[in-house]
Amino acid sequence: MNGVHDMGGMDGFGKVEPEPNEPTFHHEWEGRVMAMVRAIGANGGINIDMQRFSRESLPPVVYLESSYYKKWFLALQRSMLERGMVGKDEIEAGRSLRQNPPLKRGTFSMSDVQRIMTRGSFRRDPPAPAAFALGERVRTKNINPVTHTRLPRYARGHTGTIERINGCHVFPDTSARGEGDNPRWLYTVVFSGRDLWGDDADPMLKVSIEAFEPYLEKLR
Amino acid sequence: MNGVHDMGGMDGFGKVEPEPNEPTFHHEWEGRVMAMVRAIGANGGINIDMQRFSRESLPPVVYLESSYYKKWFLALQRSMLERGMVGKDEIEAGRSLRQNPPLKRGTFSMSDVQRIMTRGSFRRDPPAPAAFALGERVRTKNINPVTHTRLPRYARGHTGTIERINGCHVFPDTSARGEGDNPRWLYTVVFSGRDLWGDDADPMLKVSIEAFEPYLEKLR
Amino acid sequence: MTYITAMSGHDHDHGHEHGHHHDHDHSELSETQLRVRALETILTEKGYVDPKALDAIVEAYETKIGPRNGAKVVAKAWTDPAFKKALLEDASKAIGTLGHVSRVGDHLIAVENTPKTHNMIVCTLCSCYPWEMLGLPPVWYKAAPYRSRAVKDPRGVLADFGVTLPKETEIRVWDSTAETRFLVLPMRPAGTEGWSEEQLAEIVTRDSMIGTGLPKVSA
Amino acid sequence: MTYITAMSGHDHDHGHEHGHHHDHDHSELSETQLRVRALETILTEKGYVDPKALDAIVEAYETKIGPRNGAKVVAKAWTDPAFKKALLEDASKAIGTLGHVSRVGDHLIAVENTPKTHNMIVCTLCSCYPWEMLGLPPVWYKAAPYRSRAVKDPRGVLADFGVTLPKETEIRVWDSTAETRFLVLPMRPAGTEGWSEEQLAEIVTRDSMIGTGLPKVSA
Repeated sequence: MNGVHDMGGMDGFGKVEPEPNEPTFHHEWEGRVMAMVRAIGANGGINIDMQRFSRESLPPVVYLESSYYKKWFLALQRSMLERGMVGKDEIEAGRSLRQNPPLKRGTFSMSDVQRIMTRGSFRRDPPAPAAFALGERVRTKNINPVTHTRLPRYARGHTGTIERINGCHVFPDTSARGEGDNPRWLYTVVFSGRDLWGDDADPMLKVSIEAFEPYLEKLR
Repeated sequence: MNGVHDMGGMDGFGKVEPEPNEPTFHHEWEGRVMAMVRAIGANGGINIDMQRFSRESLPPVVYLESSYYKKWFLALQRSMLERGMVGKDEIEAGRSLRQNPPLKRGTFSMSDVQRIMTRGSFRRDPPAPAAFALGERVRTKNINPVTHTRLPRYARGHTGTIERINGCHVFPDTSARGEGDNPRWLYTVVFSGRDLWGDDADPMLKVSIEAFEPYLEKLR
Repeated sequence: MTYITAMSGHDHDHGHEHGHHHDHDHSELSETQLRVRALETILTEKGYVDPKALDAIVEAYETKIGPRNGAKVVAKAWTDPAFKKALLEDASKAIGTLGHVSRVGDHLIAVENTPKTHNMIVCTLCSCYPWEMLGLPPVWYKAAPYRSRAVKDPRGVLADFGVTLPKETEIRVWDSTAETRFLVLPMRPAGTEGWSEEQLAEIVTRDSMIGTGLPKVSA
Repeated sequence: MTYITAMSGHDHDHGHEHGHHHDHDHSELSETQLRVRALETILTEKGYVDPKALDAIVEAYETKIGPRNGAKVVAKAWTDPAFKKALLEDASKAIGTLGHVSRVGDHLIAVENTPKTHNMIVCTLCSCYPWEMLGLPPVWYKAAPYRSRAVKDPRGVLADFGVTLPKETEIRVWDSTAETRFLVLPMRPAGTEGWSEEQLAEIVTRDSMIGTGLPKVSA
């Protein structure tokens, strides 16, 4: 979706302001939110693409003005409400009011912690050989789905070069819709700054994205 | 600038919600703001392009969550502060604390009202013949200035057709920077929906923008 | 940043941008009111503006300048083929010849709906709108949902207005990105044969001249 | 809309997105705290999560997983050419051979700074970041100013960090739009000849492995 989350190349957000000696969490609840998101993601069938789409789908002002873990919290709660994993009445009451089916992988407990400390692999067996070769010039498609995609707006309709072939991965666009892994080849595609931003761009700038094969087309 | 104001084609803002029997103003102050903006614009040397740029430059969250006339108010006040036409101390005190040079065209008074009820003309003598012809296929440039422009992001780098030639007009991009009229030819350029939004777009959609000549290039 | 100083912390008019107008937060609204009044006082004391002239501007838009202007032009075009031709050729000039409609500025363009093509007007970048013909734009025209969707999903927008057009109808969206202004000339509805210009003007709604509605003939 | 119901009216954490962390609105913060606690209670009562397992996750990120992991890898690469070669070929695999650094997931890619090229990592769409190497990302990495500007004006971003690079240096920005993760291998600073791996690891800052800083040798 063309949401405010897709902010590469936007102006007006001001300076980057690093915080000296930033703590891991600024509030105790941030850590709890992070842990709940990881736990439900790991055992509950709300995969990372669904969670990202849920955050992107927050109202634009909420997205822009909420702190990071606040967005995570709002999106987690919303995802669980949408899936019937918790009820509105329960949110209001602050406690469980009924039984629900267990998570797909059961209660997230101590024995699950070690597993999620290392990221899972998104690599899958290729359904077909890679369509593009190292060094090949390709064009990103101009797509504008209202659903989740990982092709940012600033990189659509531009010409770049295949710099790496990163194997065949779970395809986020369909995974976010609950349509399974649908593995697709993943490439690092590099663009010149001038191609992305026009003649006034820094001539020494190069930007790459990680592009799934369905985002690319042959140069005509 | 690539601000949140440039929202053509974005998702996530929800339904259009017309208000039955909408009043001209929802609060008395809205009318006062509208009138002050018109008056200062007409007599004060803050032209329409500067005012638009000032609104676009409001912080993104402020832009998105403020009501329309609230944005006008914030941008007017900011413009006048930046130009030294009012002082911070005066805003805080709620009254004038010093004399300022008069507006370029003097106090905006009753004799000025009739003049602004009809929009002024932005047409100017052409510095050169029009570079493009009716029916010609053209490409919009990929420009990304951090200053004011009227070429929306969704229409950059696309191929369209010159449908109308609307004369030679004040060029907003330079006018907003106080660089004078710098007249440029203005065209209506029409695009197919599929060119703008990809193969999934409504096949019966056509969208035009009003494009100044510097936004366009010959098809190569 | 100048802006920060000039603005207090949490002064948000939530909801307006979404077309709602509950005064759900009186303290914020009255704060804005106070700040606007303060600025007007300063501008007045500095001799920048005469508040009576501001009164006159407000009054003009509240009482004189509204969609009735556009409706008269549309009704005239429906009944006078020569005027319609002139209107589509140069709307500013053609309207200037009408005694009963106020003069309009330069650069007005009238676009005609036909059985094949439906026109819709938007300003994605701000709020450009033919003030002299339609008055001040409604909140929805200036708000994010309309501005963002009109150029990509105009049929979805029309659905929000309860309007459905045949799939075969071309939707032609005009994004007002410069000082040209657009007025939609809707199709004259069936069943209005023999009506007077005045009667016809009554059924020309504001939205039908933006392209988000159709003229309204009561059944 | 589910969202509206689940969220109260004006519950905003202003300022966080801008990198400030004044607790300027205690009532809002404590409201969020209460709501988070309520959700955790519900998830616990439903048997979805064991709070002790959540404690363990929080503790791991607060105490075990941080930029020291990445710094050890960088220091090793600076001192062991064979390891550096392996790291640049397949970072996940190479790091897996080190006993003193925790295992990393698949898809880690190390990119090498040289006198000609400076690498910088961003995730414009969300906050993708090599957690296992660097811990949880800092607020600025996840916030709009960095995400919006890194791909268009990386030199301006570097200036915000007080870093200036020669105009001739190519800036290579990697936007982490998939599950690949990137670690910048900074250049080993002059004056560190003969230093031990442990000494070198001390000067490898987090930001130098993101590309917004350089290793820090005290003068």
